[in-house]
Amino acid sequence: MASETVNMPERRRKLPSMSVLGPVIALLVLVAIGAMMNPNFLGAGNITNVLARSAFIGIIAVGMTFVITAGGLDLSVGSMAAFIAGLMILVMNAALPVLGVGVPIILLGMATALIAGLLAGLLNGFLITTLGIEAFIVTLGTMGIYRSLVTWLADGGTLSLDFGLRTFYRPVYFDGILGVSWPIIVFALVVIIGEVVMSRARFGRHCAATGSSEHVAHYSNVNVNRTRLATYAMLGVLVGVATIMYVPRLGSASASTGVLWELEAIAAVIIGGTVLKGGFGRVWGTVIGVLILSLIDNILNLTDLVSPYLNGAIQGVIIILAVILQREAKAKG
Amino acid sequence: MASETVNMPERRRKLPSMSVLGPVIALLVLVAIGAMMNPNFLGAGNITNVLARSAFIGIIAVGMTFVITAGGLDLSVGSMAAFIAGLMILVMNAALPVLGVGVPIILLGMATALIAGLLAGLLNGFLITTLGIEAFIVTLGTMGIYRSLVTWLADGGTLSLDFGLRTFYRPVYFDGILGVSWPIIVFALVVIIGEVVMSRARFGRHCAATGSSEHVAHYSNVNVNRTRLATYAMLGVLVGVATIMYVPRLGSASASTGVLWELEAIAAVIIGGTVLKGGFGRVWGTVIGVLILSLIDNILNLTDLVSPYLNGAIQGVIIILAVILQREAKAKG
Amino acid sequence: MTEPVLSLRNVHKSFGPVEVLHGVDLDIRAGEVLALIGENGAGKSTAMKCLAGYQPASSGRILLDGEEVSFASLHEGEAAGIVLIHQEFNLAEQLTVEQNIFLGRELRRGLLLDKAEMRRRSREYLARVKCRVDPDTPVSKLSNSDKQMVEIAKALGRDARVLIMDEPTAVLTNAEAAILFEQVEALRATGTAIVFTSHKLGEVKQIADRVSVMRDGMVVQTAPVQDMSEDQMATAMVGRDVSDLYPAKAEVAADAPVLLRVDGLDVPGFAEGVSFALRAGEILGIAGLVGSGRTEAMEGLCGLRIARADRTEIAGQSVQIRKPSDALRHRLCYLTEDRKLRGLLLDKGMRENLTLQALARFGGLLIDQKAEDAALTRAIREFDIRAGRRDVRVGNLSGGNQQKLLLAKVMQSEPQILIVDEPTRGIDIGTKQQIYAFLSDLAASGHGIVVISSEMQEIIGLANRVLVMRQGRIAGELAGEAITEEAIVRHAVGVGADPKERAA
Amino acid sequence: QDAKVIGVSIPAATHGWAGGMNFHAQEAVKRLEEVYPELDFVLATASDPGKQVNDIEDMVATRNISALVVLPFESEPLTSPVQAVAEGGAWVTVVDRGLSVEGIEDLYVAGDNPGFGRVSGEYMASKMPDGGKIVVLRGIPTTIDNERVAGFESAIEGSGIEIIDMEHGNWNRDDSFNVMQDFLSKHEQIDAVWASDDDMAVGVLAAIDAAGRDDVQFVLGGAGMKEMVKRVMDGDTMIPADVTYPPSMIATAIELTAVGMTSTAPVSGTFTIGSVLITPENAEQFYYPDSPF
Ligand SMILES: Nc1ncnc2c1ncn2[C@@H]1O[C@H](COP(=O)(O)OP(=O)(O)OP(=O)(O)O)[C@@H](O)[C@H]1O
Ligand SMILES: Nc1ncnc2c1ncn2[C@@H]1O[C@H](COP(=O)(O)OP(=O)(O)OP(=O)(O)O)[C@@H](O)[C@H]1O
Ligand SMILES: [Mg+2]
Ligand SMILES: [Mg+2]
Repeated sequence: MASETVNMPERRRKLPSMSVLGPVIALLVLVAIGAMMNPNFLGAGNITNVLARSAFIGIIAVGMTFVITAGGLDLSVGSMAAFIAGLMILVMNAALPVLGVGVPIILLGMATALIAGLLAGLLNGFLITTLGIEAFIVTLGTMGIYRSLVTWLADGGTLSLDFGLRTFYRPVYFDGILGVSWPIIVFALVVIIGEVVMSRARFGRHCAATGSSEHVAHYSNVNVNRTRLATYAMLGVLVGVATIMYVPRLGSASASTGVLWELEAIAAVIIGGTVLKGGFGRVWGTVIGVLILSLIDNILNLTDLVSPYLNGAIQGVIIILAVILQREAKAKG
Repeated sequence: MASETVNMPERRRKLPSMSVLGPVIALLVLVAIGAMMNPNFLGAGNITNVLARSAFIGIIAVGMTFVITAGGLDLSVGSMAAFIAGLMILVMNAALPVLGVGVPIILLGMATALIAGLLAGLLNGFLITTLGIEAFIVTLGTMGIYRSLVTWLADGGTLSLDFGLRTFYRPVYFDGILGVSWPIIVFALVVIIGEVVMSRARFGRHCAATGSSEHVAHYSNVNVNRTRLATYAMLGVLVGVATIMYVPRLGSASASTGVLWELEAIAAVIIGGTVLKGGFGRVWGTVIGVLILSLIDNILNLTDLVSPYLNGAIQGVIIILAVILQREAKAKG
Repeated sequence: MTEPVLSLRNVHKSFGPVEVLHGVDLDIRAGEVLALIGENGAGKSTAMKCLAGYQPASSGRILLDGEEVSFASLHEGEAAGIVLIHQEFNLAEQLTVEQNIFLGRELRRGLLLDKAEMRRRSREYLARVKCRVDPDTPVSKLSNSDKQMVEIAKALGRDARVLIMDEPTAVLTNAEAAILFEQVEALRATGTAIVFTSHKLGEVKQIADRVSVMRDGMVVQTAPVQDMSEDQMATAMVGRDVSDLYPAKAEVAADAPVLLRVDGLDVPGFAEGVSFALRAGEILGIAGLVGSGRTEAMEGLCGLRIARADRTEIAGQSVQIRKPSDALRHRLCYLTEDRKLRGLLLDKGMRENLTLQALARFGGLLIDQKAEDAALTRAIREFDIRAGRRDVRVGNLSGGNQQKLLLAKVMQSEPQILIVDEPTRGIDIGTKQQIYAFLSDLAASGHGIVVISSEMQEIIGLANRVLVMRQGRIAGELAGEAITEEAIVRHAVGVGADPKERAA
Repeated sequence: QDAKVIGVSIPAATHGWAGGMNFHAQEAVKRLEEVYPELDFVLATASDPGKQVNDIEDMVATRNISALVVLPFESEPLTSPVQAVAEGGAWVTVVDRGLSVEGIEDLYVAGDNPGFGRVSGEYMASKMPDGGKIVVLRGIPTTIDNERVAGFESAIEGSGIEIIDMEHGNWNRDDSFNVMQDFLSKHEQIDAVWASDDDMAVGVLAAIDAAGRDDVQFVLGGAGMKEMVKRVMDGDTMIPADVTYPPSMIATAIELTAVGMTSTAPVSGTFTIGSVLITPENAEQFYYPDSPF
């Protein structure tokens, strides 16, 4: 009978499939191209720059991976980041006369960002799960709302952190430990925790089950609504974390902060191999997606082969190619 | 056993469900608000304006309804419209010395738009169906590509139709038959044909089947790939049609033409009750969605009660409310 | 003897490295019903898919009217008049019944669809199988048995020369199956060639002309149906004797503690005033016609759908069960009747599915994958799950093996009270025997078990006590010797009641 | 008697300068509504040219405007619609960007984009008499940006100044920060930066700071953002000067239009608001601490 073959767990080490290798190869090709085009590309400075600036989108994209895996979507993250940044700046500026420049005021700002993120995420999640409105519509709506609110808070202009405070807060973006700057460290932590949660914790399983089939998940004792809500809340908090890293960089927020971050984050998630319709997600893939997107920009800036008008076209082509690499091979394997 | 009762179909007329009434009610409420705020709101001039300007997004949204119903998505339509407009203008300007101002050159322009639209749609469709890449990624990529190309064609500036030509072409937007302007007529035609195709033609059913379950459709002899491809091609052609109406209105194309049209079109489709994950679509709903979106803008221009910075927030709230109306009631009914 | 219409010759089929058909030969003749029987995973569905051109064979030949064919696309199979009814439903959930029946071959008048005609014909096909659903109902709103009838109606509409049915009766009641068989008789009389599979050997005996037995991807025996008794068929399939299908019923001690007591359970729209008690060591059957609300009542009890009860007691304690986790906390578990829509994540592996419901038992903060693997190994052994490879997508398991996995999944929560809804749907007779033994042992070790089944024999063979439901209410209770088919049917339809009330 | 309605149509506040312009427009409307009770204002902000045309149509159809003050998102697409308004008998004031057909507007309050580029270029040339290597950050690809860059390039011609790199920073702080970081990785020696806009200058300065590079002698922004004017005033060597492109020109235009509607004073014609170089000497005149920009 056939059952004997079953109990022989496959221990043969096989080559990882192309769906796994695809994004990695795309990334390596980009690195190779960059290195060929410009000798400074692999310099510590450039690498730090690219990683640090990837951190914002990256941290958000990790949260987005969970949302998408659980069958959701969030278009509001870019506006939410702008709004939270604006709020954080306002709160810190307002508290300055009382608290003065120092660690407490920074902590206050950070707490503001995290709480605002959590609340914003919960709001999205509530509308989507409890009221049962399509995620696309809810987050398109909140996207408009947050974008408007930050414009209004800034009176159409730019909200700037008090200059003294900025100088004090700046190291949070630019300094770090052992030459690794804070955004990179935080990004790495978020990724590691995210990857572990996704692949080894109950919550990750529940997300995948919810995205794969809501019904089956419900019948398997997964609280579908709570899982969904949690992914949005988590994404909100991560937007807060990203904002905490973002504000010290330029110390300002305006209506143009975070524009199109949502598309970039979603693109990174999908380039990384997460399925847009839900049910399957991988955090490490998302990281590769984010790096691919950042590198494209970086390489385009470091070379002047093409008219800058065409940057967008090249970006588009590379994004499609990166995913073809992965899918084509998949079809074969 | 009970087989005798079999042939007694239910003939009791029931009230249309709230999923049908929802969008209609939302639209009526908006109209009522508008009429209350300004006596000119229901004037012929304003109604013509609103309908005519809804035509662009509307025509595109009808195509988008098919794409989404068949389980797809197209983020590239806005950029595609900009690119096609640019191309059309270039072609017409170039042909001007040969053809002179007259009907032939207008027809040439129109043919350019339709063919370019068809090709662009086929390209998206090919990448999505034949190569099997996620629609989100493909159309995000082509969105960047077309946007770049139009910037490049325009050399970073604006492509303008020759002034003489523009005067000749203008009536295509502003004139019409019996006081109904062309965009409205074309929009109405597209909607009627779209509605008939969706609900009464084989193609509409195949779209719904494909979106509902690719497997089932495949096993039932529906050519899934061809159906999908056709939806993208159709959307491309409709983008061409929309552009034909758009160019005489503004006589120019630039990098900022058609920005965010894709989001607006998708939002209209979903507000209208089409399911984002595919399997069910209704064209008339999309029209209501488009009108709701246009009216929000129009009404916001009627008053200056709120800071213009907050327009986006009001839009967002109304969009969410319009959909809540529909879903809430659905849950009950 | 007539020439075969359709034949398989030495057909092999592999999925990746795993070969599941090792040289199958089959002949299908016009005006004849061939039953294909075999254990779960023997390759019946796969062979049928090769016949219909849904899956290309890896090697071997397919002969149509003696000519070798290779169906390049599904369309050619259909064009040749070969129609397959899948084991798993093949209906687009969001489309209506009529849209599904005519999917891929819509009737048109001019450019537009001829909806009136399609609706008329849909009604006609549905009437032929005595199914009373409205053609405009979305399929997602149908019960499983109605879906199956719609599938059959869909096939009837295709004027098949060869009709292939993969376990058509698994989700049907006896009455519905009888209606189906009337249609099969009629088709046979008009010269249609028919192949079907079933794990209900009584049906095979009743309707088939010839029987082919498959084992491990090969046809091991083909014989006219008169030449084989049910027992012989079972033995040929399983390779051992399965005459004692049901284990001996153990007496429930009169002083056995009551594990579960339900008082006045209402599930709005489905069930009303359901009250019963379940003792430790008892197997309680719930019988009734399809649509009598058995499933909904039990789902309501387990917090899976909105319900309220006057009082629910578990092990003597009054409890509130509002959501599935409440039920699980009290070690009350429900096995769904719908493995595809509610039971298993078809695009995930066996391991993820097995542990999903009881994930908290596998590790603390992080999931202990070793423990999961061990549990899978145990489940595969205990429930005899046959999969080509351990990491197979659950959707690619054979139907019966999915059902076994589902049972294994529910058992991971170690329930004290187990409610199983159609537990042996699609399971071969050998495994059925094992599952019955398993349930019986479970009861003997002090658990309480509720069995919902539309298979009368199963209820009679297993249950110590039977509740019969009718129109959402408990219409009667039978115990011991009183449990007979006739008594159950009488309660189920309501004695002397108007037959129209069925499935109201 | 019905109040006369003046419609104001401007691009939305999507970057710093536009934000400042939005602010000045709203302030002007608020102030003028008090000064002239017989006037009513309607202000609409548009995120793209199509929306701006919609806004103008709405003002005509539903608000029956007697005058239109428009800062065209782009010249070409707005030309015909504004022409239609003018033909309908309303007063038209065009601000900043001229329409592509002359003579439509009654009043033109013009900014000078080529002039902006030229003043910037001339300052660069004077600051670096021996020439040098500079990088340029451009705005969002538009005609405005093209005109500025063209003006700048022609002004530095022959001065020995070499533009070694040019990229779009989209009038955005974050984008220009990234671009400048990459320029700094790419080029060993950058003598100066023409950021062409004060928002972009903020990003550029942050990038230079972070890289700790001291080869960059100065950064020239533009538009007259208050923080930048302050730094010029304080004698910051990295920001030795700024070039105005005052967002307040919209207020001037609205005010002139209001005057035109309420009195017989002759306000038609063209008012060009030239770009002026802000240096530590004159900075004080350009410093408005209360403006958001
Ligand atoms: N697409 C597939 N990929 C991998 N393995 C498959 C696939 N389809 C079927 N199999 C394997 O082929 C074997 C035979 O499956 P098949 O469905 O034909 O069994 P069956 O005889 O119909 O069983 P059942 O009575 O349970 O329905 C099983 O081991 C199954 O796991
Ligand atoms: N998803 C659904 N939507 C609407 N009605 C449904 C749905 N599922 C089932 N029904 C209807 O509810 C009634 C009860 O169905 P169900 O088949 O679950 O009853 P049951 O007593 O459990 O029978 P069985 O278990 O034999 O199928 C039937 O009339 C059925 O048609
Ligand atoms: Mg099978
Ligand atoms: Mg049931």
